[in-house]
Amino acid sequence: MAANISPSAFDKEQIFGMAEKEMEYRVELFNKMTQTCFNKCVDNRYKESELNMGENSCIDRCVSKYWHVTNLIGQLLGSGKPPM
Amino acid sequence: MAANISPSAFDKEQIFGMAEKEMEYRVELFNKMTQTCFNKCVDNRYKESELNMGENSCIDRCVSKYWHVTNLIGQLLGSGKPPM
Amino acid sequence: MAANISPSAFDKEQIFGMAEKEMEYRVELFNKMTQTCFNKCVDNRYKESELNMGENSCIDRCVSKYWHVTNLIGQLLGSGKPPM
Amino acid sequence: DQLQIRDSLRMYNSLVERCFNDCVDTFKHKSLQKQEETCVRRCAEKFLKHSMRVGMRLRSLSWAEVTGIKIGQVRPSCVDIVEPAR
Amino acid sequence: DQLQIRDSLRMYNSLVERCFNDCVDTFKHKSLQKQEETCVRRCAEKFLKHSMRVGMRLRSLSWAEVTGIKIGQVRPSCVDIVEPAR
Amino acid sequence: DQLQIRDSLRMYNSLVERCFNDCVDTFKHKSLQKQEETCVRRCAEKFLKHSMRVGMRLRSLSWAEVTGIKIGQVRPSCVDIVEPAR
Repeated sequence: MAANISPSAFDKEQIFGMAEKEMEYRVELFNKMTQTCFNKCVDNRYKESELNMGENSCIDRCVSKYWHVTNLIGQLLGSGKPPM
Repeated sequence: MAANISPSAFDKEQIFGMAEKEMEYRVELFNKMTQTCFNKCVDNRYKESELNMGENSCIDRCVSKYWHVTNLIGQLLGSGKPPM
Repeated sequence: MAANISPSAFDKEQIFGMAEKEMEYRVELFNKMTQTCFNKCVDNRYKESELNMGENSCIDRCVSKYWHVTNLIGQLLGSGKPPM
Repeated sequence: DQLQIRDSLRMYNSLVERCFNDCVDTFKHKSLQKQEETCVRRCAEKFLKHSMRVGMRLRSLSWAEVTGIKIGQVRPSCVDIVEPAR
Repeated sequence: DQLQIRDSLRMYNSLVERCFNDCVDTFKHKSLQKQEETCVRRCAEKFLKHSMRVGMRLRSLSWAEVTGIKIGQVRPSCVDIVEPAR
Repeated sequence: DQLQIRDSLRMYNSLVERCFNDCVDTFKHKSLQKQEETCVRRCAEKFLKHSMRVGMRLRSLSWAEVTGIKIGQVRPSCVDIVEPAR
């Protein structure tokens, strides 16, 4: 829909930088979620190398809840003004 | 005072890089200070969304003390040799 | 041995980027190792500013063990597929 | 400006991590419970207020002194050199 | 791609730090003891399995909603603009 | 060189955070108390000595082995290719 707009080199750089920042943000979100849910759900005595059923269902719920918290805070930050 | 020196492109890039690093450092200082003083001063049971008087005065003193520690360690590191 | 290969500008940039990433990785490894071994070996009541004999030998063993763990996990990750 | 965006996003991620850690501890349900949601809202609001207060206090302290280490002494002359060139 | 390498290396460093912290606590010996090595292996394997599961679950959730803050609304139009220019 | 500056500044920030956390716990006063200052000085000195010792020990271990993962195998040939081109 915006295909016939020809952005200047400056715009392109800005847009690319923006996309890169967002990618960084997503990777960080994934890393923090992974670390946090591991702390909350996985027994750190490591008696075996498999995740058991309890751990697996905890992880699924943890990801779901973490995602809800991300949305909730995003809404709080995003209402009217940019994040932060 | 150094206004009539014309720096080469290389110098400019170096200077710009330096300024950028220092900006990064300041942002990190702010973030670490914010996280640390929140941990030290704010009740994490979140019974209300306002900061109470005790928390506010704790935060002010925490910022002041954190800043003193930053200076103190800066002096230790900066005596004669660059930081680290 | 590969001295007479003339890499394109693109390759050079890629290679340089790769080397930079690896440098970053090494610095991070050093920082994490330093923080971790300080936590494990050094008394954080700071009764003196010197490391005592017990702390020094703990640090040496900690570095050695941390390095073994780095290798061990590197082998696990590196078997056949790239890290992660 | 882009640095600012990155730092906002980083702060956003830290805020989520903190409030999740402080407010969510049981995983019997897939969705956020009412009291968890209230806790997260308060946590985020409280942290943002705190963050603004820290920023305010920090600006009132002299930055020059904060960066009174060697690297800091490079900057003032940088400004002298770079500014007129624009 | 390079971002991916950096993130892999960062993940690698975090994994080492975590498994070292959880599995190594005595420093009477210079080399890793047998039960420490077993613990590290299980820790790393468990974390990788966990990490894959989180990635799988996360992909099944809508990214659009996750980035439903202001910055996220810039991206879709970015794609529209940038794609044809290639 | 600039990477070095950034890493020094990052280390500096971590050092401040650590010593503040370990040494400062009461907020009845606005300025650093005498025994807090002594604690911070010792903490910083001890950490720097520790950091130097870790660096020394780490250099004595083979880096080649440390980076004995796939990515590490790219580096030696990089040097071969890039060096003569300068």
